[in-house]
Amino acid sequence: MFLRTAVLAASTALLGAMAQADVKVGMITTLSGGGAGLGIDVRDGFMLAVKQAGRDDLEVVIEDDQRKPDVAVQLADKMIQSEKVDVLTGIIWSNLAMAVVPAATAQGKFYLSPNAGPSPLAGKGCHPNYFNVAWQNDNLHEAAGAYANDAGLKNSFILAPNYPAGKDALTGYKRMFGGELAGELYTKLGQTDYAAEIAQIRASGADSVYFFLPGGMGISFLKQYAASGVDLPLVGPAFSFDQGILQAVGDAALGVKNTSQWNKDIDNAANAAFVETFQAEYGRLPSLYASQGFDTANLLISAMGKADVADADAFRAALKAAEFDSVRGDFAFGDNHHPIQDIYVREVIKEGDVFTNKIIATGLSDHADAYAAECKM
Amino acid sequence: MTRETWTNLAALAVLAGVPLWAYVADEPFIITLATRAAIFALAGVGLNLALGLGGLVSLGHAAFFGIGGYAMGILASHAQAYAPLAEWPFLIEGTKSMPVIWLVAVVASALAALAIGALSLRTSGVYFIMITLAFGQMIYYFAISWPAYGGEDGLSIYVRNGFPGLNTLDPIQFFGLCFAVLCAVLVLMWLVQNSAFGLALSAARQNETRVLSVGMVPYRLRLVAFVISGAITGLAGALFADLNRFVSPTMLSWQMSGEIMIFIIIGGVGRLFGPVIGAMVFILLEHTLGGLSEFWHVYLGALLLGIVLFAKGGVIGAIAGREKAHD
Amino acid sequence: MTTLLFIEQLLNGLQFGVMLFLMSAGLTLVFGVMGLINLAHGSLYMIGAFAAAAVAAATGSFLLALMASLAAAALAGALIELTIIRRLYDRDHLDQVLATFALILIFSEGTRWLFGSFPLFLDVPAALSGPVTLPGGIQYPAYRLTIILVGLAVAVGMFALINRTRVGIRIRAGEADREMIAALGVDIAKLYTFVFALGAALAGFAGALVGAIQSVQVGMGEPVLILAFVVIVIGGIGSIKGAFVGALLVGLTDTLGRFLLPQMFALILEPSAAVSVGSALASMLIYILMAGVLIFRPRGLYGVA
Amino acid sequence: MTEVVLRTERLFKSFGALKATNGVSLDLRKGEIHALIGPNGAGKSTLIQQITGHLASDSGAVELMGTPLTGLGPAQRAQLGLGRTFQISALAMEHTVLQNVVLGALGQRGTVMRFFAPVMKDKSLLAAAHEALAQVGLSDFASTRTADLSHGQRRQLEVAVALTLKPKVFLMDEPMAGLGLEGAQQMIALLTELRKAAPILLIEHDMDAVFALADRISVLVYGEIIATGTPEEIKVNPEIRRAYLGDEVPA
Repeated sequence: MFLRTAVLAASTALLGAMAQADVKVGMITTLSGGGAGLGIDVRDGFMLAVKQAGRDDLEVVIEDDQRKPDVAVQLADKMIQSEKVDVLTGIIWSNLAMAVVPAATAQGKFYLSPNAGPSPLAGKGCHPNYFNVAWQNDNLHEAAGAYANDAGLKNSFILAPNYPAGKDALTGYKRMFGGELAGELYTKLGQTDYAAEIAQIRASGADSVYFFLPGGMGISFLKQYAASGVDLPLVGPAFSFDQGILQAVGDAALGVKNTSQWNKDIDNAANAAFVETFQAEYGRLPSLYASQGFDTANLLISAMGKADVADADAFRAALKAAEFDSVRGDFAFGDNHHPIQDIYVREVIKEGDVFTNKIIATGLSDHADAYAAECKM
Repeated sequence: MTRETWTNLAALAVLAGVPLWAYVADEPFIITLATRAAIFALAGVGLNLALGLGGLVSLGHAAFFGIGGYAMGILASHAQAYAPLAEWPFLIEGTKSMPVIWLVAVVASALAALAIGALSLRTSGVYFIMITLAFGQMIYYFAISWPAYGGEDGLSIYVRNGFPGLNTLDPIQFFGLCFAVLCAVLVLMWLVQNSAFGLALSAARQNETRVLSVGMVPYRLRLVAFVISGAITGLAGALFADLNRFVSPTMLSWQMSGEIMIFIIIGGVGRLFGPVIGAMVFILLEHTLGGLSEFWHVYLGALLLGIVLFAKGGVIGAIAGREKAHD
Repeated sequence: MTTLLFIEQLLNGLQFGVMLFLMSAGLTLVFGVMGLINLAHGSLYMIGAFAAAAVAAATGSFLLALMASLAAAALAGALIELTIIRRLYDRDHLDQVLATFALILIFSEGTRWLFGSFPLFLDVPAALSGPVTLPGGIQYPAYRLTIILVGLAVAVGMFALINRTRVGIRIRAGEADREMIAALGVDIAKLYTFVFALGAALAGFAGALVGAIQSVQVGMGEPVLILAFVVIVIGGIGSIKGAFVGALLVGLTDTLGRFLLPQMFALILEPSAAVSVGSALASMLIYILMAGVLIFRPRGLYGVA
Repeated sequence: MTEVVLRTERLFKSFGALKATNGVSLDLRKGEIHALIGPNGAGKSTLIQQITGHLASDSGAVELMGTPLTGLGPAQRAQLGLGRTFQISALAMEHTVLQNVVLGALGQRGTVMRFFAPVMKDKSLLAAAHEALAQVGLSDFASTRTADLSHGQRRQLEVAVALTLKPKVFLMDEPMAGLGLEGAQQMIALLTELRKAAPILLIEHDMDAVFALADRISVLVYGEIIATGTPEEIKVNPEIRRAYLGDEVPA
């Protein structure tokens, strides 16, 4: 009996939906294995916005890519071929995005990136149907370089893992940083012991350290750096100071400056509501990734209000307009469909028992990325 | 015909039939899944020569799978960018032609297998397992940190490579191609199993002293088996990269080696069709269990454990019973 | 490059090596006595770290956390030995590899299920949190120095256990001839459970020690596991002494390689290329070391021919 | 003087302080069975392994038909004509009896790197294999799985495989071990035939068989040959009676 009712309800819903221009979203994100925390945050942020919008003409299909590029490609094929989605989103990692996005946009689907922003997709490989709602990969690093100048730092030691995003990161920092480099190091991806690097930092005579070590690598580095007795000021991008991992770093992160386009204390109504409802819904503080997922969904919903997804040109224009209340405050797309936004400098503080971030300055205002000029679109 | 033969034919019929049905029913994704199964099966058939017939437990076959993938990625990316691979000592152009890519993939992975095998086969047993694993890791880290071909980001190919007379972008045609390659390799493996070489290789697995005392060198037999095995897995890698139109170091990771081994164990070790059935079951599990729970690896692990502990012959063993002696 | 920096890097290599020894001692012991190759050893390392993090969070005591890591890993070890591993002793290596690979899947996702997807917090005890000044003016983290000392103490303890105690005699007898010790009236099943739990406890202990300066997260065990494999292949499988020498060799090679190679390439290449090539080569260096050892000694440095 | 087929020249081999082979020189002549006897631990197996190349000698030389074998591995020595049977059966147990013998024939032909032609349909290999099986009396068991053979049949199969190699010399390590009376009789009859094909260096504990078969006997004690002679000479040698044979010698 129950089953029959459910089927009936489903078919009614289907009928109802078919009357309107339905938008089907395929979310491919990392929900199992290493790095699942990021995907879960993006998904939760996205689904919170979907729930708040309460639209029954928006359907989201979610699949786990296990952080494997080949799985992500298969899922994209599945979503395009079998689920017939209109919009794809959700990918966390640049290498997965590089595997999925070009083929998806070439097949006429829209792709909204809630996290990864590899430089080829911002420059020569840009596409009208690709919108990045987070940042271009270099952005936060550029802001860190700019902040280092403002803070009067003259001689930085910089390090990142030896992989493309790591190289982009240090390139981004160097693009803005006006001082000297006391040293530049590339570590092994997934490395967990940084004693050798810290020894070199100590010996280098630098006046500051910039590092890009996402996930567990950053946790390890911060703890080991704090224990080493080297007390040069540390600067990093938000990825190593996110809500999800700060608790695992503990006191070692206190006072460290990091750059981010979002923080929970950004003062606008959308953000305040977001932080409050996210906590109420999931019982934890939202992270940077959750905010990006939330914005991505709201961007999509704003476009749905203005155009029919079947009319690709109109829908694209509606997306480009980006008329939604971003939790970051001002948000606009540049010509290459990447954000133009403020990037802030945050400091890690302790609120009661919880480690979190506080904005202390603006690193770059209305910042666009360095690859926009290469984009012919 | 034996029950095993019937099982094998049934497996081929299912593998070919499902995508045909999907084609009629307009479910292109099912075709993609079947293609994935066929390619994984091919990789497993390659490993099975070393593992099943030769008794060489290689935990580094992802290296050859990945090298095959990179052969495709590198050649196609150069062709895509109209930039030659090398201009000196003579001009080498990239290519988008599958037959050429396959040849390069086979040769490159065979050479890698020759180098890795020559060193690793000096050892045996558990040393061999660990050394192949370590060599696999070495190539993995090389691929991640070498910037020329995308490092960890990998390489994307925007259009699938071409095969004379076929539209490879059409899922069913590309499936047909992969299926044909799989069948051709299966025939080849069947011949090898029953050849002089196959007899000697399998005797070397059972009793090394015996083979030595009839004047054959087990090391040489194993090295040849390892090279052929690596070459076939490399060919599968090239196809896999073409299926995804993408290659990255993930194809080289040690978990990939473990998965290829899982195909064999699910189907049945040393059986010609073991990897074929194993890969089909694996794909099926991945998509049914994966849909049930985020934590589907727990169930996969439990299932695998059950097969290893209680159903040693895998699926074929359960259906066809103990392997009978060849004659 | 100063001498001080070089000495500090030597210490770092030593500390890394000692840590690897804790990990590989159990692995090599289990192989030596039971002939079992255990891929799930890395999971036991992870279990130790998670147990320590959970207990440290609940009690605030690092010492209790360490004890919890020993207990949890030993318990998990004994549990899987009794239920699963003992069925594998008579199987071939292929079955062992697959079954323990399956255990990794179960342990990793099971841990994520219990503890969630985010890394846990585990910090060094306050007393050891800062640097100490060594003779010659080297500033070195007190905790790392402690790891070196604790690791060396464990190494000495292992040698004493194997060479000076009744259990050790049985373990050595078991390595030589399984049937013989059964004939001596030793309960071989209990001995095996003990050895496996001991190896597990060592791995869990290493996980907790290292977890305090690294990140306690799912999947932390596998990279270390592969390094431990390299260590015992170099040292000779089954040899505790080999594991010790191999661990120090790998620890020093890796640390000094990361430090020196980019600088060496800087002499012949332009800086960014040198960093890139040097780092790429450094990440492969220990595997090259392993290949080199095997060319001359296919059974490792202290392996039995 | 009859032609010498196999000769060892002052072979030495030590394991640590233990001198397992201590200056052994012996020869094997055309058409003869030369038995090597001695107490357990005398170094018989070590010596055989040095001859076959499984163990490298510390010093000394092995010559086959005047060709020195120094530096050659067991496979190469087998190809040159050393046919060996093992104390503990060394057979491919999952293969059929016929497959084991074909493997030998294949080794003799030296064309193992053939990947496509079905080996079990090769007429000349099959002919050689069946001939060897007939010689040892295993023709009826050609398609039996080797693991299903009785102990004695496995011994016979070992000999059959050695036969397919068309060896210049047989090296037999305790072919009678574990055989019943009847089996031993059959084996003695078989070896008597075999010596016509190639001389046999026989290691055996069964003294009845040794004295029934051997043309010459060498006694190995602590890695040294203390005497070589005809069965009659050995029987009456008082030193040997005391040192080794005791009352085992048939009167």
